[in-house]
Amino acid sequence: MELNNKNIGWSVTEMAQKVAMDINDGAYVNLGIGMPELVAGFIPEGREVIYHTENGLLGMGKTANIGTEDPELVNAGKKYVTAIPGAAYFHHADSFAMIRGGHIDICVLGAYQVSEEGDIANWSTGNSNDIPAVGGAMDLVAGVKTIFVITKHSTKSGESKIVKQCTYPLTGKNVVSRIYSNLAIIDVINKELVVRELAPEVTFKYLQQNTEAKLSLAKEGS
Amino acid sequence: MELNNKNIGWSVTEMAQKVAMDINDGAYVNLGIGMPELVAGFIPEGREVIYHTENGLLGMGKTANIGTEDPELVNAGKKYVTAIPGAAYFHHADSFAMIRGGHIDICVLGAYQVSEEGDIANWSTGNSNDIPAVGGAMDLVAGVKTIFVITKHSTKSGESKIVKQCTYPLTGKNVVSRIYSNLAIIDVINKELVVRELAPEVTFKYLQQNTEAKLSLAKEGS
Amino acid sequence: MINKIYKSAKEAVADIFDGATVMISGFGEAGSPIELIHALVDQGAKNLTIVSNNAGSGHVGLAALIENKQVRKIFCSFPRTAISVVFPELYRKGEIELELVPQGTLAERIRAAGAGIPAFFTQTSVNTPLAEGKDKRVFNDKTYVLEHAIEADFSFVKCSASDKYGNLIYNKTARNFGPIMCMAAKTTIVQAKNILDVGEIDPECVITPGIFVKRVVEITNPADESKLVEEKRRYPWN
Amino acid sequence: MINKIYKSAKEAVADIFDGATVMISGFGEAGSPIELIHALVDQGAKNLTIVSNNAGSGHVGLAALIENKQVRKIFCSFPRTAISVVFPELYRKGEIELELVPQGTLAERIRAAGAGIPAFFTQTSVNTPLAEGKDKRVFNDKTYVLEHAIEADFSFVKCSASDKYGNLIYNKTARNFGPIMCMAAKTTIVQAKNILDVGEIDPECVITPGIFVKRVVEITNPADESKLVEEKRRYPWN
Repeated sequence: MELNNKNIGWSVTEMAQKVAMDINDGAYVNLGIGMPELVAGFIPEGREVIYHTENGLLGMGKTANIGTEDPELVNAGKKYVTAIPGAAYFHHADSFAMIRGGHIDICVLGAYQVSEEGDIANWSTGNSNDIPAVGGAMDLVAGVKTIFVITKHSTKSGESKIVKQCTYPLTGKNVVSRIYSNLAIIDVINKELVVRELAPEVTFKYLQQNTEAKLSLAKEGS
Repeated sequence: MELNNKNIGWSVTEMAQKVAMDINDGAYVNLGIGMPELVAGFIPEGREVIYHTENGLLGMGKTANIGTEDPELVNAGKKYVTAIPGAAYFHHADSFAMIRGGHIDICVLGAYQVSEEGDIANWSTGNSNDIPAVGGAMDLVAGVKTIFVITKHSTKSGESKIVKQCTYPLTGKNVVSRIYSNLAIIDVINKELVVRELAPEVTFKYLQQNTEAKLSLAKEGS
Repeated sequence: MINKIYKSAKEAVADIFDGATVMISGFGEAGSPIELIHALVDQGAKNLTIVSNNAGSGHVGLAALIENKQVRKIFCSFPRTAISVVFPELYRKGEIELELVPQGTLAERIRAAGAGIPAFFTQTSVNTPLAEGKDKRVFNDKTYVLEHAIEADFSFVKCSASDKYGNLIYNKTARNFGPIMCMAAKTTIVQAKNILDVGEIDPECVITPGIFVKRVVEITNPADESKLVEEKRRYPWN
Repeated sequence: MINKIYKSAKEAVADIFDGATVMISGFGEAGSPIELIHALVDQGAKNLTIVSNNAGSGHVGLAALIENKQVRKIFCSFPRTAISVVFPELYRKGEIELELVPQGTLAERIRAAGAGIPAFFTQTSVNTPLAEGKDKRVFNDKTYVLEHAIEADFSFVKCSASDKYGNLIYNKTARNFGPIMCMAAKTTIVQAKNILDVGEIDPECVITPGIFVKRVVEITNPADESKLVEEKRRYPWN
């Protein structure tokens, strides 16, 4: 499989913008640690989105300014954050009732791998020397209504992260709705990967060459 | 079975006093509707007891004075009550977590029947014309650490309420610790009924004659 | 932008469909959303399944809904009260179905639905007629019965105040089934005595976070059910 | 008369026995009862089973307890953090056992213990290695896994204020596992930044009702874990 041409495709910022465009007004959203956190910066004006952080806050605001950090007000990544007016605090069982009970509309997550059928692996590389750690990842993919994955299309060593079958241990099966990579936006529809949008200068052929899983192009107007 | 001699035995007030004597300082207590409610009036001085009412209040106070009733502050019997300083309100799932999770120390209940093995029937007469209603009775007997029953020894028509086997539908099996009747205080110990205290002028023989279940006398000093 | 405030109870209940499951908060009259129930009487949806701790008093509120023949089945822990006349009559005639559920099991089954738990084990009701026919399992030498989540299409909940996000606070023991019923329905409809500005409710004291609430109606002076019952009022108003 | 206030952390943890299961609140340092943990290091109970979302940072708090070889096993959702060095080292050597539990399942298993529910079904972890060997059951065409309650002998919880009844309030996201861990242990030991007079906490805003709390210690100025880690401090103090 050839390496990505690093000069084409979307930047991480553009990827986050693409995700943000697909978050509807009034949505309750949980953003995973890392790249997903960028999404909050790009919600189009006129839309109000409420952020849930699984450690017990609905109505998470921006990152805390330097000098105003409160070690007892953090997000799931343990970063110092703020709370918006109209926020609510709650304990972990209530917080995961929101997740498991299907009350969160959208969760944006990173991934090691996503499969053709919408399986996701994002908690363990299966490397026996790594300390196992799962956090809330399995709860989120099992419970949240819509799972968006934001990820580089390939690993640093050039391997496709969008695969026929995940080789890493699964976080969840048939759970991903849409993948935002630097090369394309891809929907998982009936266990098939349908390309919804190609990044500038990325052809479908190029995308397929750089993707282990089988892709198809969305039909016009679909 | 002969009718009780109505002139001997404890009054309802004395029965409530007997129960109150056995409630330890610091206990969390749930009192059933009716006769059990009287118990709160007789807690010996120097003891502090916290009352739980399953409709969402820990730290229930006395009945509300006339003119100060709040229709949104009621007990499980839907009577207007008050809350003590240091009270807490909570929802029904949390309230029954206290019950089911074994956090309430003592529950005092009325009963239609109690069996030799500590089974209790107090929710249904089994009469097919009655509207079935169970409320929190089954949760209480299943979850509270110690179940005290306060009841007249016999029904109005003279039938023993302390029976070999309950004929009414059960509320719970092997759950009653102690029975306070107008004639005696009876412990349920290893599925046997052991008389702990006889009311004045009540002999063991008289008690047994008026009791369907088999009784034994507590050994001296036990 | 988010604004869950509806202008009227009528508007808030307009889309309740025949055959819907509707949870109704309250323990007796405390926390009973009587204006929402009356709006549902006016709206007329039939064949409803109701989940409520009691079965209504007199001829108003839930009793009026039942009397108006809109209720096919009720999940209830205590349908028998001194002033409950409507339910007993229909029940004896076989015109309304009852699933009697111990109060704590009822609460937990509602919470389970809201928390994405399809079923759980409890000791409550084991060895009683209410456990007959249900799956049992032994854990640590004790027998438990499997109880299933009760989901709803709509919940009617009464609270003391809400903001436009649907963050709720309650008043005293009127809280009872409100918070868990908010969690368990696809569409939760709330009647609040007061609508507060965003930020007026302390985030530490929010009882129901807005995520569980879809619609809020301000009912500043809700009817006093026990007074209506005492006055022998009927809904629709006689 | 009821008074749950203990004079010192030392006194409050004195009876923790070898082999006990101890829950420790906190999400990272937020809500971590560091003074109680250090008192347990001093006390020296061995062979403990710990239930905690994380596995400690640097060489203080939970990491110090682990480093002191007092912990046999840990239930944890996320033991891997950048500044976690003690747990990884012992884990790789096989000197500490880990039961990895998804965070929401961990929370619900703790709540279940407190609520008298021995087991419940959840979709979380189905089709993953963490569901292997566990009972499964299908409800409405979806597969769920059976998860069991996690009970504890003791819980250590940090909160912002308590009264002598043990009614607790928390601060922001330091609430996290505190309320459910209070429910799940036979003996819950709390460190509160402030002891308030009875009646000072609004009954509508109590987060943990006192029934779930046995002992409270006032720790007015709890240590700042992240600062200690940054300063490379060790407990017992180096």
